[in-house]
Amino acid sequence: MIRIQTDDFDVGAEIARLSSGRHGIGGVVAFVGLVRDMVGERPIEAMTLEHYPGMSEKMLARIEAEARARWPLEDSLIIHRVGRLEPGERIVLVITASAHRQAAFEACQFLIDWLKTRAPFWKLEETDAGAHWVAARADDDAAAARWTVPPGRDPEAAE
Amino acid sequence: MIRIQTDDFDVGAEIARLSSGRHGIGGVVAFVGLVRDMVGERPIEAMTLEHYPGMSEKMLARIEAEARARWPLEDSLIIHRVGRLEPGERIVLVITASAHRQAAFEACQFLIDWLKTRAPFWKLEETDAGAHWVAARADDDAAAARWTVPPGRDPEAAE
Amino acid sequence: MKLLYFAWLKTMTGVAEEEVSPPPEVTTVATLLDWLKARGPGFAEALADPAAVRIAINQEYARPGDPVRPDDEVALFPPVTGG
Amino acid sequence: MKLLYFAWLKTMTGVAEEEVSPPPEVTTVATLLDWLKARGPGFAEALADPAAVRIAINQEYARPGDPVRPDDEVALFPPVTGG
Repeated sequence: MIRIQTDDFDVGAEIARLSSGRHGIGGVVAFVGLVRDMVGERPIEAMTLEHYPGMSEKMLARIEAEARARWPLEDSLIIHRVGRLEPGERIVLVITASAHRQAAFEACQFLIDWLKTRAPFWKLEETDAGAHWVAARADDDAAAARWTVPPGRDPEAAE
Repeated sequence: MIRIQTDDFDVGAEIARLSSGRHGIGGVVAFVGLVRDMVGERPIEAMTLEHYPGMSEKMLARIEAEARARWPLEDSLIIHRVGRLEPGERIVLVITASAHRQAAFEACQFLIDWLKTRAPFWKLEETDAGAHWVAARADDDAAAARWTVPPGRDPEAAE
Repeated sequence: MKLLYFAWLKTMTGVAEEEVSPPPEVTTVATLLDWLKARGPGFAEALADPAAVRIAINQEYARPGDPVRPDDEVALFPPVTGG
Repeated sequence: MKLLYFAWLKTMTGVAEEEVSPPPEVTTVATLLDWLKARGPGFAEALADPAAVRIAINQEYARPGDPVRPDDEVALFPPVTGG
């Protein structure tokens, strides 16, 4: 399941909802992304997450479907917040559940790696030197590139 | 921090406690291990976790210290339950927090892989055919072996 | 044709969303970008480095040679930075 | 010397914890195991396959050649299966 929302989410409740009554699940992996207070040497006052409504939902759903096709997951969840967030606030939640932990770990990393390079969200950081759009990170591209895709199955055909 | 307890734990509360007010944390990874309802073809009625009091705390603390030495973690937590647990119940929680997600993912996997092969806990499964001690899994050994250790730094000197 | 701009492409062009009717020679992503660049300094600057701009046609990532049609929704945005 | 048994080593020997005074020739893990095996069929069976038994001396994993001393706490258990 995927959700894009301005409201915060409850990590424990989401893990419980996803795993409750499903006793084939042996391992759940959750990733929570948080707003940090510094970018390099400069303190961040806040961050605004913008997205492309319609395409962002579509890409998250496709990334999730890809993970479900690659790993034997019992369930999965992606929640991404949009709007203005302050340091320490939660931005994103990815949960994967599987019979065995290895599949859950790999699928969770895959989901956040691909989300970070393919889902149309952008961060505007506010610092004492003004607001600026965050630049894409080369190491995020490298992380996503680990998950080699068979030809014709890449959800982002252009890259 | 490490805890061994019979009581259940609250995953959301533990993640919040570990990350609250620490705005250098950009990513938190949590692993929750659950009691499954089947072992092969046979339904499990319950599972009893036994441990070696004293040594289990010592090994968990040492495994955690090793992870903190290898990865730049802002914080970490291991909770392992003991006693009788039914399918769907939580057994173990591992949380890692770091500025960047890669360190948090790797350290979390390292912790659960090493815990599963080095911390003195044992599972007694109850099925309709009686109770039996779970055998160690070769794939757990293989998972732990991924984290190659420099000579003289292995926390389990005998293996 | 509906155009959408996100992040600094929106800031630099000053446009979030617009309806345009490009001339008949605009048949691909590449020719659309060339036409847009000629619309003014904000557009020229925003689209100066094609490698810094991602294009989606009807919410699917597209390449420079992909065709664009009058009823398409075309979005222009920088590499994504969510998560 | 204090001996502790866990999991099926406890079940098969019928002992969870005991105080023993091995003879002077018991100086290592290996000689301790040989002495224990001679104590009865439960012990002989439980310790038949040395590869299936883990030993900790004073809560540290130990090897067959490691020394054991009269005031040690020696634990015998199968490969661990927690997590």
